[in-house]
Amino acid sequence: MDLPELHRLMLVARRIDEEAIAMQRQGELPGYAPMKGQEAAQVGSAAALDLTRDFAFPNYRDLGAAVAMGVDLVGYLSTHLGTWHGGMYDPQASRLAPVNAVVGGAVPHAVGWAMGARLDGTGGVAITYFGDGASSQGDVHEALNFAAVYRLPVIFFCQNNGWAISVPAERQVAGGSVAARAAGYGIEGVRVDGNDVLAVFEATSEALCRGRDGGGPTVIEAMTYRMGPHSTSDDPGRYRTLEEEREWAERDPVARAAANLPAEVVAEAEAHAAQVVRQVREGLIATGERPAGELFSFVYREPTKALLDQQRGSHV
Amino acid sequence: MDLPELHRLMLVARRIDEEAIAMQRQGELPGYAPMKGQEAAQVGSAAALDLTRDFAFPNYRDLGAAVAMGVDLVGYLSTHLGTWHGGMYDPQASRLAPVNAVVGGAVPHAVGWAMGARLDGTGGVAITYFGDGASSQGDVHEALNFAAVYRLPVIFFCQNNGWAISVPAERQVAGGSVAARAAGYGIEGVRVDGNDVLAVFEATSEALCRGRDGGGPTVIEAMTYRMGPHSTSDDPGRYRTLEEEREWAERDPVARAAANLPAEVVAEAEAHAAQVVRQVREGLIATGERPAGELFSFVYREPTKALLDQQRGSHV
Amino acid sequence: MSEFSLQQALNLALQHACEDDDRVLIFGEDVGGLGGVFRVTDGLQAKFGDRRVFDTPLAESGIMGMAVGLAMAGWRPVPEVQFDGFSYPAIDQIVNQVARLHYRSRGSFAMPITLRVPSFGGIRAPEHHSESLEALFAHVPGLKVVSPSTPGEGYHLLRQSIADPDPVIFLEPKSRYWHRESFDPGAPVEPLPVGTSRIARPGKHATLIAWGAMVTRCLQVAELAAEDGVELEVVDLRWLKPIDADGLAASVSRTRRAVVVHEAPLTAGLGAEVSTLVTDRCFGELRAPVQRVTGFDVPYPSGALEDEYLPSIDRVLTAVQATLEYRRG
Amino acid sequence: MSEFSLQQALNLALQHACEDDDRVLIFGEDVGGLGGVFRVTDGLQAKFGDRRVFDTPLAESGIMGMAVGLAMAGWRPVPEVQFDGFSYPAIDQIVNQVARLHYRSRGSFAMPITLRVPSFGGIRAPEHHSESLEALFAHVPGLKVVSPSTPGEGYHLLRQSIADPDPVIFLEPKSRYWHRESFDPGAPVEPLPVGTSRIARPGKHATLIAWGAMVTRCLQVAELAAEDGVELEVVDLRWLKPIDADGLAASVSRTRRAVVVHEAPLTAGLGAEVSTLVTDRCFGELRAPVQRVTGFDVPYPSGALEDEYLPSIDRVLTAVQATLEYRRG
Ligand SMILES: Cc1ncc(C[n+]2csc(CCOP(=O)(O)OP(=O)(O)O)c2C)c(N)n1
Ligand SMILES: Cc1ncc(C[n+]2csc(CCOP(=O)(O)OP(=O)(O)O)c2C)c(N)n1
Ligand SMILES: [Mg+2]
Ligand SMILES: [Mg+2]
Repeated sequence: MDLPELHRLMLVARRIDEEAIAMQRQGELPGYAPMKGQEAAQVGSAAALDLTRDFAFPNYRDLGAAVAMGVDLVGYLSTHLGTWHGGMYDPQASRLAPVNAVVGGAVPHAVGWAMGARLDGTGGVAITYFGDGASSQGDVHEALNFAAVYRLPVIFFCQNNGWAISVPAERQVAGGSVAARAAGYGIEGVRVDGNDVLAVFEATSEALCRGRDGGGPTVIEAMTYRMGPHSTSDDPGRYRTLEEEREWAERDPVARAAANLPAEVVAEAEAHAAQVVRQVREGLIATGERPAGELFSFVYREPTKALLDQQRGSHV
Repeated sequence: MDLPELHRLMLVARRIDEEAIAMQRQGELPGYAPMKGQEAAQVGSAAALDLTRDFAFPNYRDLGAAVAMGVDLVGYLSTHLGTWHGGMYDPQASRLAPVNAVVGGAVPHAVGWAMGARLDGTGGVAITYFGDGASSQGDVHEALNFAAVYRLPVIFFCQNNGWAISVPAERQVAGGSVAARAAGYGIEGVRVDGNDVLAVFEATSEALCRGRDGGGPTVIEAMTYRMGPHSTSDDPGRYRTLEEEREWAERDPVARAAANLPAEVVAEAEAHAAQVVRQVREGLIATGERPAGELFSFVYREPTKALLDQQRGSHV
Repeated sequence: MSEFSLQQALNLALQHACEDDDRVLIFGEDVGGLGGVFRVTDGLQAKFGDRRVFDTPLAESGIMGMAVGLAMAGWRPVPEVQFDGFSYPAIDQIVNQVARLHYRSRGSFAMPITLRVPSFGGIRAPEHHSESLEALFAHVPGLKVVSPSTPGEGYHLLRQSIADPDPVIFLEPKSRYWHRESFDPGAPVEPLPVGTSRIARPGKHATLIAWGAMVTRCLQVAELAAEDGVELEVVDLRWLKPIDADGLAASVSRTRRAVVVHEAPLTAGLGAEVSTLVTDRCFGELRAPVQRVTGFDVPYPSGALEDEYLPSIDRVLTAVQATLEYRRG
Repeated sequence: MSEFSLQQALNLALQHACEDDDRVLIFGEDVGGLGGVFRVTDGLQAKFGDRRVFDTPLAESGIMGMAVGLAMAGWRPVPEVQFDGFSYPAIDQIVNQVARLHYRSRGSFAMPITLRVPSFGGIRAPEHHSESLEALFAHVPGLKVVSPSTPGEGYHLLRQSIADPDPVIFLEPKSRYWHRESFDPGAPVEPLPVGTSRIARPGKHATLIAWGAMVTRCLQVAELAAEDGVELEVVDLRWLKPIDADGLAASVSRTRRAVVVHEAPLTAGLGAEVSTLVTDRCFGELRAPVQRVTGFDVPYPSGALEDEYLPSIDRVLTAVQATLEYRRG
């Protein structure tokens, strides 16, 4: 994929992100976790995937990956609308697992999925998205070790965006680098400028090749910045300086890509993004009430009698 | 501490270990986890501690540390006798936490204790014992990261004895070295010949100094071998070769120390060990029934009314 | 007397606990400079310094494991887990270590840890931010479990929990954080033993038993029922372990009917324990089986379905009616 | 018909499951070459290769997390946690992921995971090797929970669990591993739906309800009581979620008295749920409150105190007597 295409995807992500914040302010979304600033990391990595065989495991701030993977964005954002926790998109068809809100919790799933893919001989690679904060979780260590012991095709894609809510990465990640942890497991670890979409695309493509060729897992640490608040109920003014925010604003990944493109390409991308935003906004607003009884769906493959009793109200 | 002293301690550990196995075979101990082969690692490290201010967190195979720390051995072994899970020794006076059977579970305790010691300004250092298998646990990672972020005086003492029950270290520890993981946290990590008691003593003494001087945590990986079965109900013939066992028998840490000592020193140490064994055996055999109602002691600082009711049998 | 929200009352309790006992330490994710995502620890780091009030890395098991070690070194840890659903990564340390170290060490190490957990639902939150873990915690020997329903209760129960020599799981009803009430934190408190319940509203026709935010729900129901001449007694259980079996029995012996209300799913929820205790002690007096109005046996749903999940006024009223009209089959 | 121990029956069930469905994968600590510390997976790696039967690193959360991913990729994982007490490190993955992925994904991903857990006490084991976690698991929406009491039951319930499209927690009563029984694994099984109980011994004076090793304990008690002319019905609950409320009610409607027996601590144990279900459905017929005979609210003790902790024949008999002699107060 080339820069115009990547920029176009990033711009869609940026504009939808802004729209989601606006909708939250207008009371149309209960809450939202903005990803502004992380477009290059998310789009650059997800765009490198082969959607016929790879699979991605997101957390709660990966709109850019959803955009790059062509996921139904109304379905994706419906997790923030309060419609359904995992989102309403089709995760199997999209190759994007349901939104996962346990920090680090989905990382070992990628390892299991990768083992399954290898057993099936599909050549598929799993990519798991997590943050600098998530790197502290035991699950991430266990997943790294499992993947390395079995040499599985997994990309551990860490978006080091400088902060885990109010805790800066330097008080979170001892040693200072998530990529540097890879050596301790005997696997590849690379740090990449997470605001350089081509560099991210490149690093991910390499890691995908390594995975497909039986070369085992890769840790990619994309150095980036969460330009907005942690969520729409967060106040970054409590823990970081405007200088820092301004500094990173100068490294805005979308502007940086745009600077290398002809003005008409950028203008066309803006027009496209505006149109996508309109559709998504309309789709979100059109999302209706949930059908009665949906609460009881999907708990089991077939509902148990006890659950049907509860639904029928024989237990009030 | 010099070699004769260290050897003397190792020999006590060796002979008690053998006696515990014998007692298990005779039906006098329900079960036991032999540490034969790990005497140098355990004695060498524990003997370096300053018992006026340091504190050790063992697992279930650390008899050698108990011996070196002068812990009441009948009390220590009573965990295997089925008397009380944590053992009957006084952990505060002994500076040895109760026996802990959750693999990796006590490792973060050392981190908390070290923070407490630093807040109190005692200069005390915590040492936590764990195995190659334990290094896979999320808790060990979280503990390493916490200790490194806060630069706490902790020694992560890993006895890499080659096996976690039936799983060899090379299929457990991706990358092959627990010590090498330290770099990823920006802390010191050293590998030491775990069957060389002086080398272990030296490495531990250095790590203690580092901890006391505010230099932060150290990972020590003592390369050693579990010469016996995982426990008295294990059968190593199912998973490892006699050749391997023979190879390591030649590196027996107790014999190795003895080879560097005059025969009469060794003979005196044997006589001393035999006497300790006799006392411990007698003490174990004399350990009586538990008093009725002890089951209900120590659940809370003061028993709750509900618990007293249960004890009185108003709930059968 | 001044007005406090629950969030402010808890903040004050933490402040006073830190002032009264310099072994008290407060830590967790974002509890330092940020003051916690619910601002319950707001201003405490500024007051007591970053040695006593500090942020941890993002790892709940590590937080609880560190609390154990600090307690072993003689400190009095008051850790926070940011949301109920993120207690699960810490369960091993809580069950296998926190709850047992006093026992394992034959009383050598006290574990005066108070784990604060913003709990329960009702705020249209993302997944894992609305869970009720009281049944799990109450089942674990060695733990005590408590949940306040008002700012005044919150203040005193938190002080009492921190002063307690045993580990206490302190479940804060997050949907009540912003509700205000007048109370005097300086007023001498009746020295209530751990494990007492509280009659939040007296009545004689049936007893509603609840905790946390469901106490408010039951008070609303009682208000409505009173319009029809039905006088419901509302018992705020408060201590979920140990449970005030005597207090419950005293109330139900008078009213002869009981409904227990909680947010957690029905099956193996704490309502079953409450129901069994009440039935055991009031078997001859009970005029109807104890009714349970609870969350359903489904994962806590997304905002759009939250009101359908939580015990509603209607569902509680229906259960009250069922117990009042019950005729032995 | 041949004789099998429970351990052998389970081993055979795993073997047949692997033969019948080549998506079945078996993994955990030491389950490969060693065949598991209880030899339940003995010989399976040799038969099915180390791609389908394999050892994992020592990390329970990683094991369950991997199981989730394998299920998402269309496999049918049968992981083992080596001992009950080491399920705790995996609880987050079990509760927040295994139990919810089907729900979260609106049915897109099935989670046909069977987690085998050698469970309960009675073998003089070290700490954490004798725990009863059924109440915790039964409380979690999305999980099914089962525990067999005999080799034949073990075989069929394990086959049924592995075939089930939902996650099943399979609690193996480790004190029964070596007890033998004749059954024919090839015999066609009544296709019993998930969630049915079994009358292990018919009787008319009272119903004893138990699962796992406590079924044997109850049968011993019934044997003794019969000598005194008291005919006790013993119900093997088997499925701990969903619970066979109808089956329990049918039995207790006949006997009018019930005692529930389990190893787990009393408070908030599954006995409370059983008691509440029975009371709710048989309120008019019950002649006495449901009695609970359980472990005490103390950490599972060391060998020397184990017999005092576990429900003994005497304690169960005392409860039977209490229920038979009960007079409404
Ligand atoms: C296990 C767990 N603990 C706590 C939380 C609450 N929480 C949500 S996001 C977050 C910070 C995550 O930081 P990071 O991993 O760096 O990702 P980022 O938010 O920066 O994208 C926290 C503490 C959670 N969701 N899961
Ligand atoms: C959390 C946990 N999981 C599983 C076990 C069962 N178990 C006891 S010892 C052991 C192997 C430990 O290996 P290692 O850490 O290398 O220590 P070693 O036994 O070799 O001293 C296992 C799996 C346990 N005790 N705790
Ligand atoms: Mg971050
Ligand atoms: Mg080992």
